Amino acid sequence: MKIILADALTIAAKDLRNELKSKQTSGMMIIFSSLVILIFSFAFDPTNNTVKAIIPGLIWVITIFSGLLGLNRSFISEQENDSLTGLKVAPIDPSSIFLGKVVANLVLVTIVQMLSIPILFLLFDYKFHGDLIWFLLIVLTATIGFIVIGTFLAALAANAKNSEMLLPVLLLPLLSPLMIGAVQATKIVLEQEGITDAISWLQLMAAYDLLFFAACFFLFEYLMEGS
Amino acid sequence: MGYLFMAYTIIWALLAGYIFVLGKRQKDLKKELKVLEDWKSEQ
Amino acid sequence: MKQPSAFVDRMLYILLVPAMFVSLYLIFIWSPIEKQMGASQKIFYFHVSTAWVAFLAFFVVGYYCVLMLKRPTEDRFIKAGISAEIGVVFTTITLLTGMIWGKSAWNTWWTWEPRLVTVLILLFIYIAYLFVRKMEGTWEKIAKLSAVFGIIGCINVPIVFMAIRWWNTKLHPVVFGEGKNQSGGGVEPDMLVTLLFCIGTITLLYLFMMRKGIEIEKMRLTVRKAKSRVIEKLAS
Amino acid sequence: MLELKEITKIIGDKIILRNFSLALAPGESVAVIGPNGAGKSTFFKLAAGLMQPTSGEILLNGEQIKKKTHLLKKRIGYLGHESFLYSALTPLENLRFYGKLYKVKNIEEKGMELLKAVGLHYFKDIPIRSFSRGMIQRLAIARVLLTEPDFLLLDEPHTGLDQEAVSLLNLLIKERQEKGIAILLISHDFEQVIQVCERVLILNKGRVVEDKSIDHQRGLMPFKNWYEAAVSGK
Repeated sequence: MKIILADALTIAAKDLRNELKSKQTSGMMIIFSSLVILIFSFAFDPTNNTVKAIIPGLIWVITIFSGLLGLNRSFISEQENDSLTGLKVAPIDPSSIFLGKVVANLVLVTIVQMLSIPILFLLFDYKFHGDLIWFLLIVLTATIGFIVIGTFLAALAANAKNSEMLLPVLLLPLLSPLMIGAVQATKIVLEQEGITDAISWLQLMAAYDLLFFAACFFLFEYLMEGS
Repeated sequence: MGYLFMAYTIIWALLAGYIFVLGKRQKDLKKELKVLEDWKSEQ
Repeated sequence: MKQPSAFVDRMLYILLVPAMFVSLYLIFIWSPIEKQMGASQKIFYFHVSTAWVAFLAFFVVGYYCVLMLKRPTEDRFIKAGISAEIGVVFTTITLLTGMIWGKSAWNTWWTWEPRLVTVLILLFIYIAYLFVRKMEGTWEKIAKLSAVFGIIGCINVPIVFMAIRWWNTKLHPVVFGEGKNQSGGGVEPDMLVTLLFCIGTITLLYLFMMRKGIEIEKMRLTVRKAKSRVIEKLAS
Repeated sequence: MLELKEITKIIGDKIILRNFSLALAPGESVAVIGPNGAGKSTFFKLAAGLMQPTSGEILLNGEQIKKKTHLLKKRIGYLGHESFLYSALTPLENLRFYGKLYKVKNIEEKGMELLKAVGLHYFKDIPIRSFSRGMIQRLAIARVLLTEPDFLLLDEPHTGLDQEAVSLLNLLIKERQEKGIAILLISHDFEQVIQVCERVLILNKGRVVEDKSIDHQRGLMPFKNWYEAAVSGK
């Protein structure tokens, strides 16, 4: 287990170093999420007070759409020089590839969120009154679930030629319970309603995270096997 | 009453649709078999 | 080898046709008309039956996916695929009849009723599964990938149901009673008999379609193999 | 000792390998040649653990290679058609990454040594995106050698290399072989086959049609003629 973790960190570090050099994916993701916010502010008038109600939903729409960009890249980029095969023949457990990719994607998406959510609040002139710790906890829990299942399906979709199109089709139906939980919990925290309701949503999301993490962790080796 | 009629029409239409798809597959199969037989007779 | 399977097919057919007529008789003539909703309530028999088969078909897909991970065979691959196709047909029927039911009972085409929404998401998962099967590549690879996706999808369905039910009760606490299946307060015994009979009939229909679909799919496989052999022979 | 016992591999409806058997002793160097589609690359992928055989077993030092035997894979160095390298990273970073995955000790030292050996140490801090095909191939070779495998599987290592690099590669292979490392080589370049290898297998349509040691005295032409005869099945 320790070895799997160490290998995973090696792979994640490699991905992040790659990203740090090119800044392609993260740059695109940030620009894209800003553009989505811009389009939304045209679509829903930010000066209108009722628009505040859709802020929790917007947070997750932005996360998912910009996250999809990064997820698509994470395995496609391994196809250059066929380096994924290099990882497959290396003496490592296939699960560590999965774990490493999850860590790398999580870092990437979290960075994008740290920029895009403040931008969203700023442009919609939204004053944050909720409990910051709970808010961050909810965002992190839901993002972990999104990245776990997203990374897994990105690895699956990378086998297809039209993987950029395939990934959302596979991912979004599976994400639906998580997103219901994420949006509801975010809404409760932002509107300062009872925190106990948010906790029950948080529990649901945590259960989802654990369940899918376990399933993906064990099924990943089947994705890595050649035919 | 109209809704009832609508619902059952849709049910039968969709079931018929799937059976039609199956039938089309069978037809395609027949064509393929014919091609194969033609090849065989040419040999 | 061939004899028993033909026998099963014939038996299914012999059972299915009368069962279908009997269930239609039960639905339209024998069973009582519900007082509040009138005749439209009769949608419910086939709606529930098809919904049941939609979930059953998905369970079958999941079952064959697990088997396929253990050892991929063409037989299991085909069975999972046909079951998913029939599942798409039945989820679509369930959704449309559900919508018509909603229109007649609550005067709205769509309600965020947990069962109905679960069926909708089930439909999307089915379609995504069929997309995975349509990928290019060798048969073994697709078998493995689709099996993995099928299993993940299977795990997802109960969670979807739970999440939506939870969401629903929190948003607008219990507007439509316990939901449509229980029809508020208990089903009349006559209605229950009709419902159970319909469920049986539709399950038979599912089995019959499965067998036919599998048979055709296997024939296609055989023909395709024969064709590639002939092509190879002609080329060399 | 790398042993393949009665391997059969079926992909789709096609039988790629039929009843393929081979034993590779330490210090041996064997070339696998044959026409396109004979199953050479598939055989390598099986040996590298990228695929599982449909039937038969692969033994490495007496232990069977299966899904869960990652540590056995450490003994095998696989050089494929592609370089498996990351083009945004520098040569040294690439080596460092793979070295970590293979748990190589003193990566830095060994990495530099190998870069020198393949003649890339001047470029050690340049992302390999700008490298030519030959330079990448050299780095790929360094990557394989870094992990100090007992068995080298080289899938057409000479493609894209100029004359100088070819002789450098042959020298490196010879060196490793003298240390007792077994070498398997797929190549279409018979000249290199004769130079590097002692034994040659001819694969055709998934079967071994010839298996003999190379007579270095006889030169290229007789070898070619022999190959033609073996493949056409006379």
